[in-house]
Amino acid sequence: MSWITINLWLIPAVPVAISLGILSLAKSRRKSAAGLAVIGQVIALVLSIAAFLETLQAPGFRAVQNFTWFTFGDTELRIGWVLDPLAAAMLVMIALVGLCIFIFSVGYMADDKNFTRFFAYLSFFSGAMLGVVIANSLLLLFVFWELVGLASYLLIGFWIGRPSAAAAAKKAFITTRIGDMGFFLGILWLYHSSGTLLFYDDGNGCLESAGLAMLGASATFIALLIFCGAIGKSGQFPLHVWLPDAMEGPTPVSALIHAATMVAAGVFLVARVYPLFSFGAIHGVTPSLTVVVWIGVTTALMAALIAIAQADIKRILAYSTVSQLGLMMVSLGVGGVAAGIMHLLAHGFFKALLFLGAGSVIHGCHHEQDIRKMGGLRRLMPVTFLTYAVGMMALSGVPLFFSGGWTKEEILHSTAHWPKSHVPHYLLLAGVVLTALYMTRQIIYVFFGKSRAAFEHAHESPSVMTTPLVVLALCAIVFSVVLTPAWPWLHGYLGGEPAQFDITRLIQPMFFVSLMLVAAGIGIGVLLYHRAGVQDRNRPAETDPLEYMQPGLFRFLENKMWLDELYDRTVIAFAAISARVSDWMDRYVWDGLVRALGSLGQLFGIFTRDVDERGINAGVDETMTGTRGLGRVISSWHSGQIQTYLGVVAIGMLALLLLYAWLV
Amino acid sequence: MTPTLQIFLIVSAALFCVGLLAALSRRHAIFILIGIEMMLAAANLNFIAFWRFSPEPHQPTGVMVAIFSIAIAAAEAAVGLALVISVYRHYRTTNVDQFDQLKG
Amino acid sequence: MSAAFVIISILTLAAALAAATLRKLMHAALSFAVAFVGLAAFFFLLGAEFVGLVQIFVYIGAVAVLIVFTILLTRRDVEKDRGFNWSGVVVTIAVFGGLIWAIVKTQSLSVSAPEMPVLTVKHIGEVLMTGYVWPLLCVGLLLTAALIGALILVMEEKR
Amino acid sequence: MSVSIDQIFVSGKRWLLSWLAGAPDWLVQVVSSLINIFALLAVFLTLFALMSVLERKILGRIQNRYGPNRVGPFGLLQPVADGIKMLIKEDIVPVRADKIVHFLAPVLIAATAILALGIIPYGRGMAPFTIDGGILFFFAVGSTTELAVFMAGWGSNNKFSMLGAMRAIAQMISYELPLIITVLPVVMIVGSLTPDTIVAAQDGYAFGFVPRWFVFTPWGAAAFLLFFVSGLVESNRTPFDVPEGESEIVAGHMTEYSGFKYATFFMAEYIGMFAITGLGTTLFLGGWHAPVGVLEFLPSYVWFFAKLGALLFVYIWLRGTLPRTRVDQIMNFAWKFMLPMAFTCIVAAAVWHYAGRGLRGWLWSFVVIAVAYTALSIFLDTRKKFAPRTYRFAE
Repeated sequence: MSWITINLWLIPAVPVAISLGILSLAKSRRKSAAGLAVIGQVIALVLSIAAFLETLQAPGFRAVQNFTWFTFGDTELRIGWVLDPLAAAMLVMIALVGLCIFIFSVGYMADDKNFTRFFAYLSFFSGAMLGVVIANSLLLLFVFWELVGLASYLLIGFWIGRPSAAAAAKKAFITTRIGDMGFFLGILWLYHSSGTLLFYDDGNGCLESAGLAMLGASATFIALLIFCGAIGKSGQFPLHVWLPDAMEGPTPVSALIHAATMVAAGVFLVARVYPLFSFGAIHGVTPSLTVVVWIGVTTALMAALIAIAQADIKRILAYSTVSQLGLMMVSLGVGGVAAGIMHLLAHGFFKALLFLGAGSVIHGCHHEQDIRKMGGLRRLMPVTFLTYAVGMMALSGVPLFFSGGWTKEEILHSTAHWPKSHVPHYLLLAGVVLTALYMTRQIIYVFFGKSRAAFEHAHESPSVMTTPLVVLALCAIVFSVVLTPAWPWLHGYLGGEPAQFDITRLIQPMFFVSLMLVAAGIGIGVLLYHRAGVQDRNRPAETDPLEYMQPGLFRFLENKMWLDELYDRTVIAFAAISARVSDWMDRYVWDGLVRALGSLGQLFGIFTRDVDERGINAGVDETMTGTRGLGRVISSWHSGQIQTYLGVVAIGMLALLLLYAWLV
Repeated sequence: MTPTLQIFLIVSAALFCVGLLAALSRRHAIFILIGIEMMLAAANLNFIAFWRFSPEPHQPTGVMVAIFSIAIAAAEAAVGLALVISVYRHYRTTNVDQFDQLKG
Repeated sequence: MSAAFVIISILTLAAALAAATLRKLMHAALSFAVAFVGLAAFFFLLGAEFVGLVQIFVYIGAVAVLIVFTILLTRRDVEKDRGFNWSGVVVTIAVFGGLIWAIVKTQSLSVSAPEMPVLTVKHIGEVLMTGYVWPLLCVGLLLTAALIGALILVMEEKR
Repeated sequence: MSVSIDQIFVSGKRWLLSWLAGAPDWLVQVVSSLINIFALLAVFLTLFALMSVLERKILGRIQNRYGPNRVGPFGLLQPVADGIKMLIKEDIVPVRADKIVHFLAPVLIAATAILALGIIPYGRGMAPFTIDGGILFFFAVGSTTELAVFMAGWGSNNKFSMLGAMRAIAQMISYELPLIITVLPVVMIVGSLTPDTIVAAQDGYAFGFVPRWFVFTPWGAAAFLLFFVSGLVESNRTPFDVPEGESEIVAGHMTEYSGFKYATFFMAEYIGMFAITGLGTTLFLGGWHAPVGVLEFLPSYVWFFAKLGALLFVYIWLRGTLPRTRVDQIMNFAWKFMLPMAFTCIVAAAVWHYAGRGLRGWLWSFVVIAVAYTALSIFLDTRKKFAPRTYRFAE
């Protein structure tokens, strides 16, 4: 047990403490607020790296630190924190990306009047997120999970002035709450059946053989309930609707929370409690995992399709996030845990990069978000363009140089060997094409061609914003070093076995397949959109080529497959009706009862009043007059004459003296 | 004749009574404070005397008490005089007969 | 010791009486100071040098000066002659009689001082810092509080 | 031989006392203290006379003119002439004055000033009165001066006197705190209130040549400077001579005094100055110790008076150099700078002690002092904020 493993709690504690500090600052102390937040993040990063180095010392390293939180009766509730490769890798990624985003937002939020509050929330979020990662107890994890949700709520609704932002915040909160309800039920069930919520407790944790054995068949249901939480948080299929709306928040928030870290928390959760999912697996397949796979596939494909038809630069990225998360889920479901987490990490980097790039674009275009109005920004903001291109290629999975490519290839690998069915595999291949397609569309719209709306005055962002972009771009590229099949170091690190170098494994059939797919996607994109926004023959400039070809389909996708409307018709309508019913009940049934009781009370009151006035008051009045007289007498003694008082004291002393003398 | 404890006590009693006189019979607030200080001092004299005449004078309990009471008397004088000044600012007099109402 | 005792006691009591009865407030205050010098002399006589010095230091250096300052600040009606409360005299004489009676009555008081080693400041300091450290701290707190209180009472507020 | 010279006064007194061998004990005591008192008065009244004329001459030099040079050789007999003049002047007492107080004030002030001299060791074994807790005695007596000044101001029923007295008392009280608190570190380090012990504690040389005087330690140096400034204020010298600022209030609390009473005030002031400087010498400058080992053959009292003279010269020098400060400046300086620095000195002394009184301690305490000083000098705001008067608990 080295220092860092014992004091792991410092990593989340520092940013949270700092955020409280910032909240206590005056609104005008902008510089100190930003400085504090960044410093906190730096500290967190340093500690995380220390923890990471700690985990390198042995393959499959795991350090657990448990303690009793409180005791009721004879049962005691224990929580703690765990440091293992999974946690360590997440820690470093979150802290690093967080740092970049903090610095970026110093520039992005420069002229916001609630600057300090923003940074307070931001570091609060980062603290909570780091807490989620290191928690070694499902309960503790849930607590941080909810804190993360709170932070996300606060930050989505950061610009309270806009009704849309408020609505989006509410939507996000409630939607995730639905998932968390399932999660909480899962926790209860788990505690009920295994008696512990600790993950690792030298043999007795709920993820270790003994604990699992206690669960037996219920493991599946528990796993599914917990998976509900994951669905809610990382926007999987039925509950994904909040994520695109969450883009109402400031762009750095979208980058940090709704791309890099929080939405990935669901994936992380599944990976964390993976033993619950894979318990009792017949060569790698359990019912719960199957559910995970199918939900993942659906999400991935659906989101990718919707993304094609979106016009808001951030919404496109949001949907791509959703689909990438689906991809990770699939990978987890088919047993490629390491692959999923690797993609999660890589995705953290390049998606944060893309969002920040989008932020920089929006900043440059004075908060215009519609890609159809942009264009030709390539010349105006070169740095943003280059970094954005890197992000785009990483996302669409161009192999060999970009981290995304390798991880995606790994995932495809693992899906290919899923014994149950090959449909997910093929669907994912289609997803890859779509990803490349919509990214190409976006980048062409934004950066190529000649600018449509008047954005000649669009400017490159200040260095405080571009530097993080460059850093993240480098991460997105350099990160791929540890991902290649030639030297799958990260894979080994996460899986707990050492990795050996073997160049021959670099090139495999899957490599060419994904290469072709990406090439296809980009090619189609270029074909479709190279003249986009340019006045084509009998196609007005602002209409999308796809829209021109397939209006119905485009409408369908553009409106997110009418899912929101569907929910409006079904869930919300039901809620509204039940509300109305209960309102009626309240108004007419219960209210009547209450009124009846009330009138009874009134009658009684009238009766007692008479008793009072006739009987009791008279007696009391007598007493009062007596007391008043007495009071008048006594108060006349209190003349306020100090010397009189002193004299009385002296006389009293004399009396005591005489008493003494008489007694002795 | 060497003075016994009794004589010291008598002196301090006299001092005490002089203080009491000042406190009881003078109208000026400051006189009352002076009187109180004198009474305290008389008490100190008692402490010291009892310490000196006690069977084991090597442990200076009485001295300690005297020191502390001197410190406290100093605090009391400071606050008292401050009160006199602010009362004077209010009533434009320091005659204690006229400080007989609480509302200011 | 006796001659010194007689002189000092006469001086002290006379000064105290003057302080209690003099018409002019300033003279009263000054004779108050004298009385306290006499008291300090008593302490010297009883071998409590330190207390005597502290007595002079605090009463002459601080309290007397405070009193004269107060007299100065409330000068407007200092010189006015004001009545003398004779009932107080009666009470005082009664108390004095009672005290004297009690003192004389108790036989155990007529003892003479035992031999004792001179009480050094070092010793006092040690005792103060070991056995009486809590009272010391409390007194420090009390003095601070008194200081602040007095300041606030007479403070000139800045607008 | 040098020893006999060193102890010449002590042995002389012993010789005088040997005349009444066999006399009752109290008589011997009385006589010996009388001898001490006479010696003190003789020495210091001469010193006072000398000082008064030297001051005028040095001031003259500083202001580029001859000082008094008519009476006697180099005007050395000037003080005698002044004394005679003072004696034969009429003693005016204002009609409205409070006669008794007016008369008592100079007596009291002179008495206290001379009393304070009593505890300073002027040479090896040459402290007139050795009280356990002599330092406390010094300050106890010194604090009585304020009362005397007040009596002077009040007694001579005159607004200039009153104002002067008020100013004098205000600044005396304010600077008494730093004065006493700067003495505390020495007392802490030595562990005694007896001047002899304090001097004895400064015996010997570090590295064989640096005397172990407290002024050579960082805290000691800082404390000495603070002490010196407070001493200046306590003896109402320029630049802190607002109480008798001729240009504002005629002569402060001495306005209504003339003739010999005035002379008494004058003397008392100088003697108070001697007392303060003597205490400073005792506490920080190693008392009667020689600065260099080889010069120890010179008798101890010579060294003491040499140091005293040096300090007095600095007093005169300052008076010739510096202008007068404003009252509020003096007060601000006392409460916002002197007091915190004095407390810092205590801390620094503690650090010095616990870091082993060596070079390490030296460095650490220096760091403490330096930090506190820079902090104060950066964050201090001594500007006077003028505002209308309102009271919270009155009117």
